[in-house]
Amino acid sequence: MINKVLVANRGEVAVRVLRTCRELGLETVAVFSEADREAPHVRYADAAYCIGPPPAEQSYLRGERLIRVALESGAQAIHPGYRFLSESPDFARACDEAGLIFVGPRPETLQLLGSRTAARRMVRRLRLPLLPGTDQALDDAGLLEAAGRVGYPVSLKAAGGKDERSICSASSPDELQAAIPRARQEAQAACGDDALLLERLVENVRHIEVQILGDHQGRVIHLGERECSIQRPNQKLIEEAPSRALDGVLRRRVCRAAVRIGRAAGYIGAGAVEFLLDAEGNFYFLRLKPRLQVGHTVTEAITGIDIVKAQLRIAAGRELRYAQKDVLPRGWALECRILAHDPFNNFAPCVGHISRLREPGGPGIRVDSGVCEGLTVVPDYDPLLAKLVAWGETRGVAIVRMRRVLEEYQIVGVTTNLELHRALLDSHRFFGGQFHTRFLEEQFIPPSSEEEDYLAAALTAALLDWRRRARGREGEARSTSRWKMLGRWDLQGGSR
Amino acid sequence: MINKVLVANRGEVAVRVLRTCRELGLETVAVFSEADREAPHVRYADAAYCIGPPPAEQSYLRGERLIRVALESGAQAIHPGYRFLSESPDFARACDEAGLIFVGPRPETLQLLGSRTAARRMVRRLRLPLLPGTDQALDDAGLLEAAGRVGYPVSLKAAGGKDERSICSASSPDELQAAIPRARQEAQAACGDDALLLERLVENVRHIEVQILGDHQGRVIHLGERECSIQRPNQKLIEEAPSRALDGVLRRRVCRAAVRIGRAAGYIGAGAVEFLLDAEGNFYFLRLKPRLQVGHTVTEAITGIDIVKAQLRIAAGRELRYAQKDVLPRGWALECRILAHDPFNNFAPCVGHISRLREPGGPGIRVDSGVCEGLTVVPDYDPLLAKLVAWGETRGVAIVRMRRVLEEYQIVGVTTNLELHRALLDSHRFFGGQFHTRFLEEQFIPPSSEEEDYLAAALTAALLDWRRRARGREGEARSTSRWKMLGRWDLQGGSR
Amino acid sequence: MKYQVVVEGRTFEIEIDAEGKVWVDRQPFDVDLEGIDGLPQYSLLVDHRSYETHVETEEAGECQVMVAGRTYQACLQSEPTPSSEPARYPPPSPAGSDRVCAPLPGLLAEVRVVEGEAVGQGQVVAVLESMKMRLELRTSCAGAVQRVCAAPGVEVAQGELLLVIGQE
Amino acid sequence: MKYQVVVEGRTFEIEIDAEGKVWVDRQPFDVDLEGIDGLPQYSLLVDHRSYETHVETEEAGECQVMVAGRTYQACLQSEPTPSSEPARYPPPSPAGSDRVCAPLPGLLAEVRVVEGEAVGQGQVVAVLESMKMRLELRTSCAGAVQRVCAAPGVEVAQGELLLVIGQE
Repeated sequence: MINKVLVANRGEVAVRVLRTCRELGLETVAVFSEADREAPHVRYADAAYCIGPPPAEQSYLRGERLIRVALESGAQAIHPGYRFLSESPDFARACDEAGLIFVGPRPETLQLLGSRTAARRMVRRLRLPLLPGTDQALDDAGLLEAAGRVGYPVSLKAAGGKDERSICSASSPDELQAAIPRARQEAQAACGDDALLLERLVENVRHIEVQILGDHQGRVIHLGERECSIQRPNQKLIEEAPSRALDGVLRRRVCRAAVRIGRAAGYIGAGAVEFLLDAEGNFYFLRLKPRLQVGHTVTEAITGIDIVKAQLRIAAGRELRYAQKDVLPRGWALECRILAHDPFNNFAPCVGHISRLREPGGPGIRVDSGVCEGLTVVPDYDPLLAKLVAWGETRGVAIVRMRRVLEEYQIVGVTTNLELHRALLDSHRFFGGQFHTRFLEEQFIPPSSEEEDYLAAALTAALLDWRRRARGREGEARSTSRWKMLGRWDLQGGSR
Repeated sequence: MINKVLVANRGEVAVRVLRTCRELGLETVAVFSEADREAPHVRYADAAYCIGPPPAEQSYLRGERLIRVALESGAQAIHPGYRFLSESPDFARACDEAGLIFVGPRPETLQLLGSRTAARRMVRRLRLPLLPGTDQALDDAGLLEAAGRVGYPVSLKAAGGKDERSICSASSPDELQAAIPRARQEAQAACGDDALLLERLVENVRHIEVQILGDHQGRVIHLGERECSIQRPNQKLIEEAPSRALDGVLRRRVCRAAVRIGRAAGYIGAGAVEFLLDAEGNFYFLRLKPRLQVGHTVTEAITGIDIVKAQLRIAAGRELRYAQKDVLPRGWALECRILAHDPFNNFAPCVGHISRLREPGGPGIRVDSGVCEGLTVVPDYDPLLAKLVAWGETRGVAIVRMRRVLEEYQIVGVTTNLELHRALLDSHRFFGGQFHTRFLEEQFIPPSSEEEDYLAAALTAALLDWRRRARGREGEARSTSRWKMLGRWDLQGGSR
Repeated sequence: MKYQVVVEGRTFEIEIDAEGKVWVDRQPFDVDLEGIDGLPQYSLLVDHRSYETHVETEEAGECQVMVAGRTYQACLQSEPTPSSEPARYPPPSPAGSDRVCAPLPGLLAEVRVVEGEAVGQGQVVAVLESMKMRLELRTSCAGAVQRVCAAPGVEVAQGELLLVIGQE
Repeated sequence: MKYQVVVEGRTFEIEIDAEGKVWVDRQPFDVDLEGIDGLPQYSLLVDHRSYETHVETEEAGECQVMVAGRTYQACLQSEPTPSSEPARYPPPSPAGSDRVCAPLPGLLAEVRVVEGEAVGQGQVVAVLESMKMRLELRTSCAGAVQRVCAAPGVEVAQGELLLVIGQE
């Protein structure tokens, strides 16, 4: 029985989880680093505990401290959100040992899925498609031999790494031989282990993932797929559900494969099975992300299912309230991630004080925000400020809605990628659904301003100056209300 | 062909219509009275024209001026929103004559539906249930005779009036005889005509309305029903779709009746057929509201259909893109109207400067707002500030979501009915769906505060005072950031 | 610094020492108030309970504070502690004893106890009418009423001693 | 009052008379700027076109203005008109003639016309490099180049006369 939940995260995902907890009537405990004292999730929760200094290693990643706070505050469960400790078998195990419910899969499942080689072997046993490659770490000679069998180009990956990123690629034996020593160094640096494996490099691919839910009773269902091909290395920008790249037949195949993988892993909770899809309609297992995904909102928008609620119900031991036939997606949904970074300056993270925030609304729109007016965006964490979700009866409607709300959204004081999103959604290739994972790198053209907007800026500046002078002559107190004065004060000294 | 639309309204409905126009790629023209220069709809539109002084009679109700602005600005169509000129056959006719498209039914339809007696006769010809009563205005003797036939209690209504409100009721011939002269006076004052008709007074009723859409090709479909029994005289507070009061059989009967009425009226555009439903499951035609309804959002939430978009498509002459079988409602939706009035002071309208506004978000939530931070709420118009819509898989989920977002919503500077909504949604009878149109008057119990909130207020006051003194001692400049100073400045002189 | 804060009829005695430690009605509380930069809005943690408060107006001794969507009127009386200037209120009573004073000027509407009567901690012993509010005055400790210094129906000055509670 | 406003390389000559009437590059515009109370945010109507602008920072002669989600840097030079003090800029030219002056001090990078050449209204006649920006200087009327007063490659002072355009 769960009455109180500790949310071991920050930002928009903490608020997301807290919202569903509140709807379920659960009491909530937030944690915060010293940099996050003012953050919305602290104010949203029923109780809040400081867990350390700003660096995540000293706060949000300190499992033993989180467990102590959970016990002290009387929480029975810990929801890890995403990132931070959400995929840590050690933390899940420590929760078990402390008598706390970890909202996620079993520690053994996390262990299995955290190993690229183990996950590949599991999927191979199911006879489901994998990227041609090696299921175990190999020595240099082994890698060269395997590359000959798999076919060039190939990419080298850290065997101990969790993400799908390749360290480097090679299109001939000579290139591969030259690349191996450097790759071993990078793997050692990144995950403390220089073991490498090798996979065929498939180009012009799309990133498809299938949302799954599994319960303690052994049932696994899927909630359809998402596509998140609009991405930079390690940073997705736009997700959508369903995917334009799948027809009915292929969708059934991919989703069934995801459910079989989930069952084989004994999966409990919400997860996403990730695949690469090539231009010929072949799909390849990439990994099973054993946690809530950032893009879960688009699946919620088309299915109507609250995935966080499902997670909490499953964690409490209850069985899934949906059979596969109850999952009836409707329409199309897009999610734009609003990030504090500067697309026109090599995506450098940005910080600043949000002096003004206006979030959009109206039909078909959901805003999941982790910030508020008055907040200072700090450099210590992920730059994700908020997620904007647009639903429409068709993909076209979802796109024009998203385009509308990207214009409504107003964030003053910190640079964001709102403009990049506007440009992406204006692109014909995005509208046509013709893109792949390197679309952003290859296709993005910075938009140009409307000519008349320059005039609007010029007139604002001139009229403000003129009025200030006019007021100076007339005597300020008489001619302006108190609110006008406040406005002016803000204007002269207030923002940024 | 429509390229540019003038929206002849203000507040949240103007923004609502402008949003869909923008999604459709239509250019937009807003109009504003001198009191609304700062209003969000002015900033949202592509162009904006001042149409006169604050009183609606001198601005938003001046049809000839609106038509002139439409012609001057190059708009081809006028969307009237609701209230103001939306039900005026004269205005619709004047638009026709000026070569403009009035987004709504034909002038003759408005004329027919504006007459209670004509509408009753039309529905009687269809052999659909009407409240027992008279289909035409009667003299005093006729009213007394009719009351005997209809059965007491009865209510007297103005024959020329448009709304369903009864002027007074009588439960015996003596009471009726005494009431008639007064009722004639009131009818004369309200609609310039002392003609009266009489209907059976049915008690313990619920208010059900069916959303219909009709196109120029003669097709009429329905989008299911709404219930709006939580109301004060002339002011609805909560709407929901579907209604708890209908089972499948009754729903089909009511919705089919609505479609037949729409067809008989030759209805074009979006409208709502209103019925009273008594405790025995009998329903009675009340009227056909020939315009967009405030509560259209709940129908949009469960059907996924953008009703304003449907209106504009129909107005452009295109046929309905939905057949009846395409309308597949899902889940449950509630709408709370956020009004600037004081439920604890006889619902007196409130004005004020919105110094702080935080709108809620997250899964299943839609906010349709007509206000923004910095806006002054003026006394000249309807007190509707915004509409909050919560969708859930079930009615229970929609209610707990709404309860959550009523807490998230923050409006500082003007008194609203947020607290009343919180109390209503907490009520067991509301949760159970057991209510009728007098629920609010009879059942409402003002909520009490949490004891700990008093302490929070006390501590905030004490600590602020203590800090100010401490800073005074330490030297202010050193100890606080610039932002803290702005905060303090606001705090001392800024708000309200 | 010692405050007597009256929030819509409820009286809180709040003491804040030089380090910012807080006592409410002589109980220590772990209190942290953090302003949201640029706004008259605060995150308040009271023994880890989280509140968001919004100060609508603030004038000498009076503060309108919104908590959970409701606006509360808080009236503040303060005295420094420790202090070299003469205190307007009596110093904190010894443990197990209490001096009940009028937090505001007003009409003493009721005295609910008699001399010698045993009272519990937090018991309402008198009611003061002030600023259109009825303020319930409570004891901060259990004990016995040693003295009743004012009679119901009389106007009392701010800080005037009304009752003395001592140990039984 | 007469302003020369440079927004990211585009120069606007804005004149505002005592009643607040506005001319942009000598064309009359119906302009209404309304502040949203309490915020550095404005509703701007230009011949009924509606804009929302937000002033992020404002310092002497420089203003950061957000329009449609983008921030623009606006540099402002002003002179009173009519004025008793000696004008830093020449007075408005007669109809059909124009005096092109440097709105800011900088390097005259290009002169794109020669004396006697016919020019159209709004034509770029010279380019000034100033504050890391390239400012295109345009004519405000059609005519012929009567005089070129400065050569490319030289530093010019603010307000310095560069070209004179006369009627053909």
